Formats: sequence, structure tokens, C-alpha cells
Amino acid sequence: MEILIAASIGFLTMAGVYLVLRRHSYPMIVGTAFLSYAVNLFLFAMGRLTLDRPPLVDPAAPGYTDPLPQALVLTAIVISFGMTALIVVLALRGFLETGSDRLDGGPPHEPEAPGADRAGGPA
Amino acid sequence: MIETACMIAIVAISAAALLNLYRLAAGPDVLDRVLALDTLVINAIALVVVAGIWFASPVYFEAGLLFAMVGFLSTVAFCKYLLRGNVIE
Amino acid sequence: MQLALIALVPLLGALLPPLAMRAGRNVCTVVTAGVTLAALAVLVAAAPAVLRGETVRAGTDWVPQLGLSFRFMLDGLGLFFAGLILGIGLLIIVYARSYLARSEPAGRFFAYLLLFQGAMTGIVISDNVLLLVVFWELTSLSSFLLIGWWSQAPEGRQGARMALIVTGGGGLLLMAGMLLLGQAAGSYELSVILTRGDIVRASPLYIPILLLVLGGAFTKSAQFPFHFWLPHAMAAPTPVSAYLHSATMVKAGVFLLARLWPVLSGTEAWFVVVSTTGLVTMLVGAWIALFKTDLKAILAYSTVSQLGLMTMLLGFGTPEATVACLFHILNHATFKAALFMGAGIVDHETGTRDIRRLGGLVRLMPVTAALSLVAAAAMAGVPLLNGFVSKEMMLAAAYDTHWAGLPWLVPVGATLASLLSVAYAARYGFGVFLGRRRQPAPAAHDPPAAMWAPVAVLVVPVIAIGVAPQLLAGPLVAVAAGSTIAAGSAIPVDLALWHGVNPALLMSVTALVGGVALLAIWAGLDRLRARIGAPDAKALFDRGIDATVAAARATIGALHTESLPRYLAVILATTVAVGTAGFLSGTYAPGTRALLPVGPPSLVAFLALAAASLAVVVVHGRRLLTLVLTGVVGLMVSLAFLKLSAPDLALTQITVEVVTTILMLLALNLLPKRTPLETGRLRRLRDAAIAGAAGLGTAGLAYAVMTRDLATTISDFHIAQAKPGGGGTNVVNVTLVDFRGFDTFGEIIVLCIAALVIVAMLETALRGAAARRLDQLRRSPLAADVHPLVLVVVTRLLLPLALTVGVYIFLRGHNQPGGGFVAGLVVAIALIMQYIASGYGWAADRRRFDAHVLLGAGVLLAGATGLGALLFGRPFLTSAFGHFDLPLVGDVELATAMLFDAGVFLTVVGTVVLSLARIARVEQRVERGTAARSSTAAHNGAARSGAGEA
Amino acid sequence: MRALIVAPIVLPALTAALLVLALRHRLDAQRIVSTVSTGLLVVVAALLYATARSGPPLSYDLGDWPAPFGITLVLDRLSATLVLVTALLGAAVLAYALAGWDRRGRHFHPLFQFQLMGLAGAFLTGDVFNLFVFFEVMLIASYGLLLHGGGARRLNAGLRYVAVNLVGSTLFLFAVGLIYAVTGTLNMADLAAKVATVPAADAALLRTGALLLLVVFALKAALVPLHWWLPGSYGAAPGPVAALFMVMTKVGAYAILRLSTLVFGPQAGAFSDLAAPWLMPVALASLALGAVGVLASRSLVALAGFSVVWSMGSLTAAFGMLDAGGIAAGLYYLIHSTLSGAALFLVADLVGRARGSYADQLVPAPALPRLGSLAVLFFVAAIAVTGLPPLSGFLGKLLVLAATGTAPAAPWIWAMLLATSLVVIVGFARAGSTLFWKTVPGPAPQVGPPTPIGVPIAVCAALVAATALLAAFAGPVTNELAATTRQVLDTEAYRSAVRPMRTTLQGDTGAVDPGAQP
Amino acid sequence: MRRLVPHPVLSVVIAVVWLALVNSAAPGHVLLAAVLGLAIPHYSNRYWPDQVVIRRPLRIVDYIAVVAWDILVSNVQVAWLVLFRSGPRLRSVLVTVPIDLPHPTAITVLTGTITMTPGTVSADVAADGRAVLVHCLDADDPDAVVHQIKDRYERRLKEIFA
Amino acid sequence: MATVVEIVVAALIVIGAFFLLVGSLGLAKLPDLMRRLHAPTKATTLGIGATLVASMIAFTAATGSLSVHELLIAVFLFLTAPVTAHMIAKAHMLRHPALQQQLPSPPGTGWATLAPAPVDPEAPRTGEMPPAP
Ligand code: NA
Ligand code: NA
Repeated sequence: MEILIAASIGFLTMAGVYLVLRRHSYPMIVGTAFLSYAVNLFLFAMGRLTLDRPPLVDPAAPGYTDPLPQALVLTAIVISFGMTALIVVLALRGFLETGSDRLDGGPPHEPEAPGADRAGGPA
Repeated sequence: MIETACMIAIVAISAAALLNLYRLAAGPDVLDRVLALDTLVINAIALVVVAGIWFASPVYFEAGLLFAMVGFLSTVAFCKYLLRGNVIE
Repeated sequence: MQLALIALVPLLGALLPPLAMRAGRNVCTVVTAGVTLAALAVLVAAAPAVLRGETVRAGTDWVPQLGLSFRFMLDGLGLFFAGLILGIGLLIIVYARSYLARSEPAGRFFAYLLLFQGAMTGIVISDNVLLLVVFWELTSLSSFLLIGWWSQAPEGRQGARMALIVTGGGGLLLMAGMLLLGQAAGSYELSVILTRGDIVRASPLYIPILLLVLGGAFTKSAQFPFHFWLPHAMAAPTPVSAYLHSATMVKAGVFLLARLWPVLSGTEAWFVVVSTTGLVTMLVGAWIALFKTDLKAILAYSTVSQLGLMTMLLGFGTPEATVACLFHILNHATFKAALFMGAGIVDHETGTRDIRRLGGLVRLMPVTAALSLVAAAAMAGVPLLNGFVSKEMMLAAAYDTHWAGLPWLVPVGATLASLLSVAYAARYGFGVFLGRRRQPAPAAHDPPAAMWAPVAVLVVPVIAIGVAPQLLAGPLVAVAAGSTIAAGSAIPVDLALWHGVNPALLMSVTALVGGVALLAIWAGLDRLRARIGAPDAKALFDRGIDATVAAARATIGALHTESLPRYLAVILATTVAVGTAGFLSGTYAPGTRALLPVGPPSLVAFLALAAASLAVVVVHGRRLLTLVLTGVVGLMVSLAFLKLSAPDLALTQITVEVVTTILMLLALNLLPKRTPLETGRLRRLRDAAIAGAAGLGTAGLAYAVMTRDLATTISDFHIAQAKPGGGGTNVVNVTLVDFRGFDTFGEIIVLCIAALVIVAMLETALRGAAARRLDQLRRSPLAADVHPLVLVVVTRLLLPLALTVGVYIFLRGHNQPGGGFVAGLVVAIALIMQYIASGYGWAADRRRFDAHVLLGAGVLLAGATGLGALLFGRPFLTSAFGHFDLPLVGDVELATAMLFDAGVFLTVVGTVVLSLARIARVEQRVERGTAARSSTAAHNGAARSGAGEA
Repeated sequence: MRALIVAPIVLPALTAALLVLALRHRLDAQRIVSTVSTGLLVVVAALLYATARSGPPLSYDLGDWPAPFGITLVLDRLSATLVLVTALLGAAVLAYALAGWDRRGRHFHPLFQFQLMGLAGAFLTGDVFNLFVFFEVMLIASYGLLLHGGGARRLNAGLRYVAVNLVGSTLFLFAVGLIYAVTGTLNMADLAAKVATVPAADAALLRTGALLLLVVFALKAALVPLHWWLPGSYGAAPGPVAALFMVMTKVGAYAILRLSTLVFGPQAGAFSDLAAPWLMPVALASLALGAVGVLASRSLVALAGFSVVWSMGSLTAAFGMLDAGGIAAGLYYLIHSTLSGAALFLVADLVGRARGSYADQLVPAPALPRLGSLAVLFFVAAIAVTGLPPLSGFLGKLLVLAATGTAPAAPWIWAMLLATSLVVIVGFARAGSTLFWKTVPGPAPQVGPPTPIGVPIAVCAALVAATALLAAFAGPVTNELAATTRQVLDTEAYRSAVRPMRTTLQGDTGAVDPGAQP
Repeated sequence: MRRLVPHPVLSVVIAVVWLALVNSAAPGHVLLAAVLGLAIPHYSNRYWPDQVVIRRPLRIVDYIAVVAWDILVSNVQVAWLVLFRSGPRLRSVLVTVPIDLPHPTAITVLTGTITMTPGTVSADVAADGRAVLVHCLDADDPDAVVHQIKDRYERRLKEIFA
Repeated sequence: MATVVEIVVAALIVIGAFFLLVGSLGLAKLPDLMRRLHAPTKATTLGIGATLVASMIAFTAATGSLSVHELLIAVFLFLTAPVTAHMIAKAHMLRHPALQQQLPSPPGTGWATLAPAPVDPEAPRTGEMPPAP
């Protein structure tokens, strides 16, 4: 299991890093979302992995998983949710203002109607 | 016996999830993928319920409940987006 | 403390002239002069003691940590210089009153002048070398303002900048030098340092100290090769040139050499560097002066040359040379200031300073001519004038100097320089005042007495000292030389007009005769000079600065491209590199913790997650698809949390996921639907390399951690105390609302701020460019039913159910998975469902509060719960809980943590609803725009059904 | 008195919440409440400083949970100093913004109060994860303030700023996670005790975590090569916001200082050499790049922005010594650069407004009235920033130079600091002469509607005067800071203030060993 | 009373849901259920502008039984089709089912029923609510499908809803 | 008694799993979206339903008190699954003009997804249900 989780963290980090390095705001935001999955799992894994020992106090429980990383991850999830909401709106707002969603100062996106992928058939 | 059944179920659900993944990969339309994701959530709910039975643990229930709620909503949101562009209008 | 007033009076007095200016120029001048007089009075009061050979000290600590004190000392050298500065300053003020045009803000001018005056006197009376540096840099700053007085002229601005850069830069070197000097000497107090010359010279820091101090002195005193700034500083009004660039500021460098002479001189390095620099400067300055056509330029280069002379003398390192230097400082100050003021009068009266357009002015302005001619003669070293005496002493000192085994080099050089100075002085006198009048004849006349009187006042000592040097200047020079050379005790000096026929006299005569002769062949020399050509220092400097700026711009332009991908690439690559270096720098042993088993669902989930991660990299151009893949990942992460004993995390992840998806869909509606894939193969490789390294790194670290045990952790306490101390069995929830409630308090504030920022950002989206773009957005074919009936009905049925679930999740949170955050999301989702199904307007009309209220109330509630504990004398956020046995109901547990959690709940609902609703509101604009357009265009269903397949 | 420790965090937070809840449509009322609250914050900060200087560090256990199990705030001279600086600067910025900036977009005052809260929290907390939370509060509020007033430029710069910081936040979590994974604690004082006992097998992991944390802080401190975000963001921010941001980079510097003295200081054994080798090269690079940027700038705010990078280089060079002299010098420089940088940004804002369409671009404009007093302010602010006498920058530079005296890196620092100082002086001289001296013929540019300018100018003047006072009273100030430095280096005092209880081996649910309590 | 309990049925449903959620009928929970049953409809009242009038509540049970049976059957049928009939041999067809139901809720229930039962999915509703578009997975006789829907479900729904 | 419960629970679990698998198989196997829709929306409801009933029985048996909260998941799914399918079908029809041509001719104003919308700028704001016919 540890190998799977470590590899998952690696894959998520990789995807996140690759995406945040893109030239347009949308993939960059998706990249930050992936990074936040990665770091949440990572932070969680820092308490080591335990099966079926939820941190719910129960006299019969044979033991508990480490609850602290979970609390930290919860805080991190909430904060990253707030940040994601903000950056999404910021990207949107910037696009509306400038007509470009480029992040490297390059020429704007080719004009395109909203819903281009709606009108499209199999994508 | 229940344990065996659970094991069988879990293997079956895993297989089902693999089939969902196949549909996700194959598409061809984004709607096929939305449908595949929706089905994946359904399978996740089943997995959670079976795990609850297997471990005789009540902590899985709420997850199943919330999966049911949000799986619906995200599928609807995707469809609404494809139908109208604006999810909230 | 009285002593400090010599510097402080002018510095603080600088505030007065602008105020006095309201009462007129005369009052202003009187006030300024009064300030100078006051400082002078303080000086004079201290003078007797100094003349008796005492050193007057005063002051106080300033920054003891640094060794920087506010201490002053007045000895002979200081008195000598301070007297010059204040005395000539007084004359300059009087002169400037007439010189400045009526329209010019004289108040500001005098303020700058006083600022400069204070700084300058500060330099010469500082007892602390760091304090000296403070005043030193202040002179650079105030002179910057004065040189740039006529800022509308490019020469003024450029000259000011150049002076600031060169002298300010020198000041930085001096600062470093003084710091090292203090370190080497063990004190920053001059009086101490002066007694520790041996220690300093023996210190390994000596050479750095010497070079740094000389760097400061040479730049300030315009020594070759830093001489070029001085002539360009002549763009300043003439009183400034007379004051700063002849009499005082440029002498600060010479003063410094004299001041530190006992400490730094006497070594081979000192001799070679200082005397050579002086000699070269003397020659170069004189040579250039000879060919300049602008009066002030001639005087400026002559000043450069004379400063070289003084520097050279100090470089010799002998008492005699030092005495000669000090005496020449005095003489030069008088005749050069007189010359500058005279040139100013000429300029003022004739409107030109071009020597080629001037001539024969003696007939038009006899007084000015007479005064200027005397001063010029003194500069040339004509006997019976003060310049002659000191120059001859210089020649005598030069004669005795052996430079690197070449005994003739210095004497010949000195004589040559004298000869050149005779030539340029003669050219100046003849070219301006004597000779024939040029055309067009300037209709000039002598200025009012107020303007020439200061010149006359200066010419008096030029003659008087020339005649009776020992009587008039002897004591002052002696006391100054004494404090320079012999640590305070006056040394005997012999300033005589006649020393008999000696080498110096012969050199003097050679110079006088040769100089006149040189003037005869001036025209030929000029052609020669023109043919040789010389690098134009200003052009070089400007080119240097321009090239530097261009290089800086190129660097910054190349680095700061405003390209986020690039910035992030550097940041992430740095992170990977630092992380790797950190890991490699420590010891590591693999862990021994047993691995958990893996079942089919885990494998499939991993497969899904890995595949989705890889796929999202490949297909990120298709944005909607990206979102679906993100959903897969979110699902798998939730399941992983659930599997690995983290039900609270799973619930949170599940609910956050859907809200994020909706948010992204809302944004995606207005954003482009595809990301053009980047073409650069190299770039993609680079990014893949960074991404791969980062992925490997995090995976490796995670694996390393998960395979080892943690010996102790603070969370054991949390588990143990959750029930007895926190009143809940869900340790994660108790941690969130109690053990680490402060984190949660911060976290809901983050949410609250996010909502506020979103609101603020979208507030302006319905105006200006954004609104226009919204109006222009064309929509692809749409479904006709905005609110599908089936969806509407079912979501309304679900609302009460979902609300009930929300309450359930909230109430159980303290003991079972759940809590305020998840509950808030569930409720928010229930409400958002209504927005999605029934529309923004419909749902917005039905909400009970402005979501702002929920936000504010949530944070306030959480905060107030925390504050409640203060009433009981407990720290913020201290929780309380109790069991209450209610009739019928039985045992009920109530905890303040629940109130806190309610604050979380409210904030979450407020944030989600507010954010999503505000985006939706913006999208209404497109909606209406489209509707408006379609109402004008002929609408038919065929257009819609003709939607192409992408 | 102890309860006051939490006030700099809770007071602005509740003020902001109140503004959102009840006064969001009433700017006048918001102004009053915000002003009163900020005034109170100044008073509280002053009281806290007085408390901190009168004794050993004080801890405040939130929720009454003993350290290291709950979150602990720690008031010591260092945190009190920075909170005081924050409060004072906040008051100045607020006064400036009240003259009209707060009107240009929604929610200025709540965001401003939240910003103050985040800053105070970051300085006061004694818990690494809580530090993360306050970083986030501070950052997200700063996003809002940066975007305040809108406009394409601000939105573009904002997006970059947010993106960079999101990556930084992720990194923070990776780092904190690793540190917890090895030490089992989050409390800084407890960490300080634990790192020395970390087994060799885990050393590489802890070092990685600690260095990643250093990267995060360096990112916040805008140290080269992590500085990218700063010039653009500060340049796009509204003037008063950029001025307030002057404290934000200091949070990064503060965190570097705190962690590398308290946790990874000399007592940390094998981990005591963590930051030092990195700080000096980074400081030098920041000095160089900041100065080059100043010279290259084409606008006043860009120049001010790069001068921040430059000043962070000086600051890091001082802190990088990690000895008493360096830290004291760094603290002085920190206060100086905060005040002077803020003054510069405010002046740049005023200049930009006064020049109408020419804004703060470094190109000559037709002659303008009313530029005179701004020229004086700019001149003085420039003197302060570039480190010329007699203002605090000069003393700061002297202190830094003197502090590096015997270090092996000293020649490098001296050479770089002095050379870049000259470059910066050149940059400022060129800028000033272009803005205030050089004119081109033509009609005066259209300037916006007259805004009240008296108070803004007074605020600038006050900040500039503050740097003068900082210089004039440098003796007492450096004495204070020397005492502060002694306390910073006295990690034992910090730890005994926090009194982290010893944690026992896992599985023992007793968890707390009462005998460990001092 | 109307103002206090705007939707009595809903209140009961919520109370029951609550008790189901907590899996308990302890007095405390009953009390809480009552409170929620009163409070939540009060809040969601605004979102429920139209009253659903159920004419014959008892027929609901009958309806549920019919549908449940059909679901069981349909699952087996569909499973059979999925497992043993490859795609092209499925005679899929879209049919229009004209309906005449009095209330959107009734229409919704019908479309839901159609989707849950043998081999049919309701793909759309007519804009005027007078027909449902049904996709049949495998139908020899589309008319039979229409007839079954109208007879088995629509008829019952008409009886239930006013 | 215990064995009967166990057998029932085990059977229900296996039945549920079977239908879940079949549903996903159908999703993977069926040739087009409209047909694929049938598989998961039906098979999964019974699949989940069976496992939920199994859970109810198992927990009731294990704890001795009635466990019915699983019903809520079922209620949610039964309410939402048809809507999901309906929405997907609507979106699919909108996106496939070819399919639109094959639609049986609608009565009255046409199918909701495709009917000409009333041209009213304020229309999107009104979220009221369509009036009952
Ligand atoms: Na996230
Ligand atoms: Na920052």
C-alpha cells in the first residue's frame, strides 16, 4: 500500500508541476489542484498508513491512526479550496478584462465562442 | 461467509471500476466519460457499503451518502454545462 | 556640545531661508548670512584655545553599537578649514544675493547652501570617522542639489548626477575604508586613531584601508582619473562653483589626506600612490585648462591641477611638503574663489563665458578686471602675491623628492605644471580683460558693489599674504600643520617671501618665463592638442552609464519577461535542487516498518489515479475533459482517505470536489474551451524533467517516511485527551475545533477573505472592458429549456433532505466523522443545486440573507466563542463542555466547541454560496446579451440544429 | 497582560468580521471602525512591546492546551518588535488609504484588517503549521488588496502573484509534513528540543524538510532566484497596499531568522549548519539583481520594487551571519527598509497621480505644478532607501557592513553591498532627475480629479521622518535590538517560556509525563 | 397552522429521515426530529412555491410495489441483454409517449419511473409537458412500450396526483 | 438464525456485486451512448440496492437495533439516477444533430431540449416551473 500511495503522490506531483508550467491560466489552475491533491496525500502519509483504525475514540479500539496529520490535511484542503476559488475567479476576471488567458504575456487565445465544446460532438 | 461474499463483491466492483476506466479512456464523447465517472461513483458507493459490512464499521455510511449526493450534482453540472454553457443561470 | 553648533547651526539653519524668503530676498540673505555668522562666532570663540595648541572636544554617543558617535574635535587643522569654509561662505552668500535672478527661489538656494556649509564644517570638525563619513556624503547630496540648480538645462542635471555618482561612490569607498580603519585601530574616534598610526600601518588591513580612503579622497578632490566630474559641475550657478568647487568641497579630499596623514602616510604605498596621483593630476589638469574656452572650465581644470598639487605635497610625506600644502590650500581658496566670482560677474554682465568672445573688459569693468587680474597673477605664482609663496614651497619640496629612483621626475613634472599654470593664468587674464575687445562688443559694466565687494575682500589677503606671509598666515598654518603633523603641538613654520637663490626659485622663474613663452606658441599647441586628441571623459562616462543601463535593461528584460511559466520553472527547479541537496547532505537509512497489504480495489484506484494523472498531462488542452479527469482523481483520493482510516478527510474531499467542479465549470463557460498545445519540444522536455524530478522526489520522500516508525508524536496526547479534555470522540474534529482551533479560526478567515475578494473582483466585471467582452461573447447552440423540468422538481425535493443531512453531519461531527465544514458544504451544495436547477434569479430571490451576513456572522461567532473563555480568565478558544440530563431526552452534551464549529459552518455556507452566486451573476450578462441578440436576429431552430461536430 | 498577546490577531479579525457583517455598505462607518481598531492595535502593540522588553518571553497557550499539544503564541522582543512595526505601518497606510484609495473597490477595510491579522499571527505564533495558516491568511488578504481597484494590469500581476504563492504554499505543506514525520511535533520550541535527538537514519529527511521550508521563506522574502513575483506584484498593487506589503517580505526574513536560530541554531547539533551556506550566496545574488533591476526600471514603482529585492539582499546578508552582530544589524535594517520602502511606494503613488497620463513612468513630462513637495519627499525617501546619510539607511548599511566584519564572506558582502549601493544611487538619481527636473515642452498632462493630498503627503512625510528618527535615536534603538538579538539567540529562554511537555512513546495513552513540567 | 407547518407531509418525511439517519428512536432524537421537521420546511418553503396535492395517498404504495417489481424484472432483462446480446442486434428505438399529467411533480415521477423500469430511458420531455421521449434499449414493438407506460404508470399517477 | 442472516446478507452482496458488474459491463460494451445509458442507471440501482439491504440486515443483526439509514442512500439514488440519465440524454441529443433528425416528431411545441425558446430577455431569470397543462 505504501508503494501505491507514494507512487500516487509522485504521479500527482508530476502532473501538477507539469500543468502549472503551462502557458495558459486554465491548465495552470488544474495543476495547482493536482499539486494540492499531492500535498494533501503527502501530508496525510506523514502520519503513516493505518487500516481500519479511524481516530474515533472507542474503548474497544485496538489503536488509532495518527489524527494530527488528518487535522492538518483538513485545514489544508479548506484553505486550498478558498485559494482555488479565488484563483479561478481571478483567471476568469483577467480573461474578461484583457481577452487573454496567457500567462507568459504572449498573444491572446484565438477567439472562440463559449460552448465550443458543447457544440462539438464526440470530444 | 459474509467475508467471502464481500471479497467476491470487492473483486467484482474492482472489475466494474476497471470497465468504467475503459469507458473513460475510450470515450469517445465527453458525455461518455461523464457517464463513466458517474458510474464509477456508483461503484464507489457500493464499495463503501460492502466495506462497511465487511469491517462491521459504521464510519463508511456517511461517505456513501455524500457520494450519492455529490455524484449526482457533478454529473448534472456537467450536463447543464453541455446543455446551456452556464451552469447557473 | 557647543562645538557641534559649528556644523549644526548651518544644518538646522537651512530651514530658515525658505521661511525668511517670504520677507524678501534681502531679509533672506541677512538671515542666511546671520546663520553663517553665528557658526563663525562659535568657531571664533573656540579659536583661542586651539591657537594655544589645545584640541577642543565635545559631543555625545550616537550609536555605540557601531562605534559611531556624535563627537567633534577642533584642532588646528579643523580650525583652519572651518574658518575657510565659513569665511568664504559668508562672502559667497553676499555675492549670491546679487547673482541670483529675481525670479529664482533664493530661499531654497540658500537652504541648500547652508546645508552644504553645515556638512562641510561637519567633515572638518568630526572626531568620529564614521560621523565624518556622514557629513562627507551629506556634502555629496547637497552639492547634487546645488549643481542641479538649473535643472531645466541638461548640463545641470547631468553634471549633478555625475558629481553625485563619482563623489557618492567615493563616499561608499570611504565608508568601507573608515570601517576598516576603525577595526584596525580599535576605535572610530579620530583622536584615538591619530595616536595609533603605527598599529594601523602594521595592520594587514592597511593596504585596503589606504586604497579605500584614497578612493574617497581622490574622487572628492577630483584627482585623475576621477577628475572629469568637476568641470561638469560648473553647470552650477557661479557662487556654487566658487564655494564648492574651488574653495571648499573639493578640498574635503585634501583635508582627509591631511587629517589621516599621521595615520596613513609614511609608507611606500602612500608615497607612490598619493604623490603620483597628485603629480599626474596637476599636469593633466593644467594641460587641459590651457585649451579650454569656457571661463569656468579653465578655472575648473586649473582647480583640478591645483588639487593635484596639494595631493602631491601630502603624498611626499614630509613635514615641509605638508606645510606647503596647507599654506597653498589657504592661498588657493582666496584667489580661486575670487577668480570664480570674477568669472561670474563677467558672465552675469556680458552674457557669455566664452573666452573667444571676450577681451579688453578692463575698460568696461575696471574694478572687476583689476581684482581678477590680481587673483590670476596669484594663480600664476607671480611674486608678492600669496600664490607665489606657496608654489615656491611646493617646488622646493618637489626638488627634494626622489620618485622610484628617478630624482628628476618630480621636480621636472612640478615645474612643468607650474609653467602650464602660468600659461593658463596669463591666457585667462589677457583673453578676458586685456587685449582687444571682441565683436560683438558686450555692453558690460561693473556690477553693483555688493557683487564685487566679496571679490575685493578675497583679493586683500591674496596681496597681503603675498607680502607678509609669515605674519599673516604663519600662525594659522603653523597650528594647522602642528595638528596635522605633530599631533597637536604647533610646529615652527617659515613662510618667507625670499629664501635666497635656490633651486625652487630657479624653477619658479623657469615656470614664469616658460609659461609666458608657451602662451606665445599657444595656437600651435592648440592645433597639436587637437591632432593628438584626448578621450572625452564625459562622453566616456556617459557611454559607460548608458551601456550599464542598457546592460541592466537587457538583463532584466531577459529575466523578467512577466512569464509565469518561466518564473515557476525557476522556482520549482530551485526547489528540487535545494531539496535534493538537503537530502544528500544528511545521513539516511531505509525504514523497517512493515508494508500494508494491497487489495484489488486499491490497485484499481491506483491505476485510475495514475492513468488520470498521466492523461491530464497529455490531454490538458481539452479543458472539459481535464475536469472529468480531475473528478476521477478526486474520487480516488477520497477513497484512499476512507480506506486509510481518515473518514473526515474523505467526507471533506468528496464535498469539496463537487463545489470545485461547479466552480470550474462556471469559469470554463466564459474561458476558452481549449488550450493550444505548446509546440516547443525543448520546453516540454524541460517541464517534463522538472515535473519528473519533483514527482520522484515527493514519492521518494513519502515512501521513506511511510516505511519508518515515528517514535513519539504529540498526537498521542490528542487521542488521550479528546474525550476527557475536549468532550468529543472524533479526535480529528476535536483537534480542529479545540486543540488546534486557532488553525481553524485562521482557515475560516481564509475562506471569508476568498469570498470577499471574489465579490470585489466580480463587482467590476459588469463594467468597462470586461462587460464589453461579456457582451461580445457568442454562444454556441443551446438547449431550449433553461431549467429542465425533471431537474427542477427533483432538486427541490432534495433540498429538505440535503438540509437534514447537513444538520446530521454537523451535529455528529464532534463524536463521529463530520463537523461544521462538511456540513456547511452539504448545505451549500443543497442550495447551489437550486441555483443550478432553477436559475440564479429564482434562487437568489429566495435566499434569506445576503451571504455576506453568513460570512461575517460565522467569523464573529467563532471569534466570540473564543473570546468567551477570556471572561472566565482562560485563554482564547478554551472550550468548555458539559453533560446535561434533560427530562425525557436524557443525557445531552453541550460544548462551546460546537458553537465554534457553527461559526465554521456559517462561514463555509456563506463562502460557497456567495462565490458561486457572484460568478453566476456575471454570467447572466452573457445570457442577456445573447437573448438580446437573438431577439433581433431572426430566430430559427435550424440554426441551432446545425451545430457542427468538433 | 498575557491575554493581550492574542489581541493583535483577534482584534483585527473581529473588526473585519464586523465590517463584513454589519457595515459593508457604509464606507464612512467602516472608516471609523477600521481607524479605531487600527489605533487600538497600535496601542496593544506598544503595550506588548513594553511587556516583552521587561522580561523573558511569554507564551500564550490557545485553548489552554499545554505546549506542544495545542497552539502556542510566543511574545518575545522579536515578535513584539515586528508586531509593533506592522501596527505602525498599518496605521500610516490606513491614514493614506482613507484619502480615497479605500473607495476604489469593495471590501478594502475588511481585507486590510485581515491582512494585519495575518501579519501579526505570523509573527506571534510558535507553531509551524499555524505559521502556515497565517501565511495563507496574510497572502489571501494580500491578493485582495493587490487587486483592489481592479484593472487589467493588476489582474495580470495578481494572477502571477497568486500562482507563485500557491506553489509556495504547497511547498510549505510538504516541508511541514516532513518535519512532523521525523519529529512528531509542530511546536517550534518543542522542535528545537527534538531536532538534536533525531536519529542519523532520519537526518536526510529532516534536512530536506528544513531546506524546503527555507525555500518557502526565501520565496516570501523575495530572495533571488525566488524573487520573480515581487517587482510585478508590488508594481501593480495600489500604492498604500504596496507600502503595507513591505512587511510581508519581512515575514519571510523573520521566519528564516526564527527557524534558523531557534530550531536549527547551534544547539541543533548536526542540523545547525542548515541555512547558513545558502543564505550568503542568495543574499549576494539578491543584492546584485535588485540593483540591476533598479537601474533598469522604467517606472518608479518598478524601481521601488527592485529596491525591495535589493534591500532584502542586505537584510539576508546580515541575518545570514546568524550571530549577534548580524542579527542586530539585520533587525535595524529590517525596520529601516520597511519604513523607507513604504514611504517610497507612497511617494511613487502620489507622483503617479500627480503626473496624470505620464503616471510614474520614468520619462520626462511637461512641467507640472505641485510636484515640488513630492520632489522633496522623493529625494528624502531616496536618501533613506539608497542608504545615504543622515537617514536610517546609511546606518543600516554601516551596521550590516560592520557586522560582517570577520566573516569569511565579508569581502564579498562588502564589495557587493557597496558596488550595488552605487548602482542603486545611480538608478535613483536618474529616476529623480527625469521625474522632477527634466521636462518636455507641451501642455501639462491631464491629471485626474483633485484628490485630497494633504493627508497622503503628511503620511509620506511621517514615514520619512520615522526613518530620520530611527537614525537619530539609533543608539537606543540598536541597544534595544541588541537586547532583542540576545533574546533571539537565547533559545533556552524561549523554550522555558513555552515549556513544551515531554511526549512519551507511542501507545502509552497517558501521553504526558507530568514530571517533565518545569 | 398553515404558517407553522407549511408542508405537513414534508415535515413527517424529514422527521422520519432524521430518525433513519441516526438509526435511533430515543426520545432525544424524536424531539430533535420534530424540531427539524418544523424548522427545515419553514426554510425550504420558499423553494417550494407550488403545493403538491396528493389525492389518493394510499395508491402510492400500490405504485411503489408495481415499480419495484418492474425494476427487478428490468434489471434481469437488461443484464441479459448486456451479457448475451451484442450491440448491433439490439433494436433500439426512440418513441414518443403522449401524456396528460396534471403536475410537474407527476411528470417527474413518470420520467423517473420510465428510466428505472424495463429497458427504457426517458430522454426528454415535450416543451409543453404533454409527451415524454423514451429510448428503448430493445423493443420489437414500440407501441407496446407506449401502451405499457400509459397503462401501468401514467394511469396510476393520475389517480395519485390531483 | 445467524446463518440464515449470513446467507441472506452474503447472497444480497453477491447479487448486488453481480448487477454492478453487469452495469459497468454494459457501459463498456454497448455501442452508443443512448444504449450505454441503460446499463448503469438500471443495473447499478439494483446493485446498490441489494448491497444496501445487505448492509441494513447485517448491521441490524450485528447491533441488535434496526439500521435503516442505508435507505437514505437508496432514496437519494432512486431520486437522482433517472435525472442523471435524463440530463445526459438531453445533452447527447443536443450535441448530435444526426440524432435530432431521427427523433419521432414531437407533439405540440416540440421537445424541451430543442424547442424554440420563447424570445424574452428576462426569460433566463425566471425559474418557475412550467405551468401544469
Ligand atoms: Na483541492
Ligand atoms: Na509577500
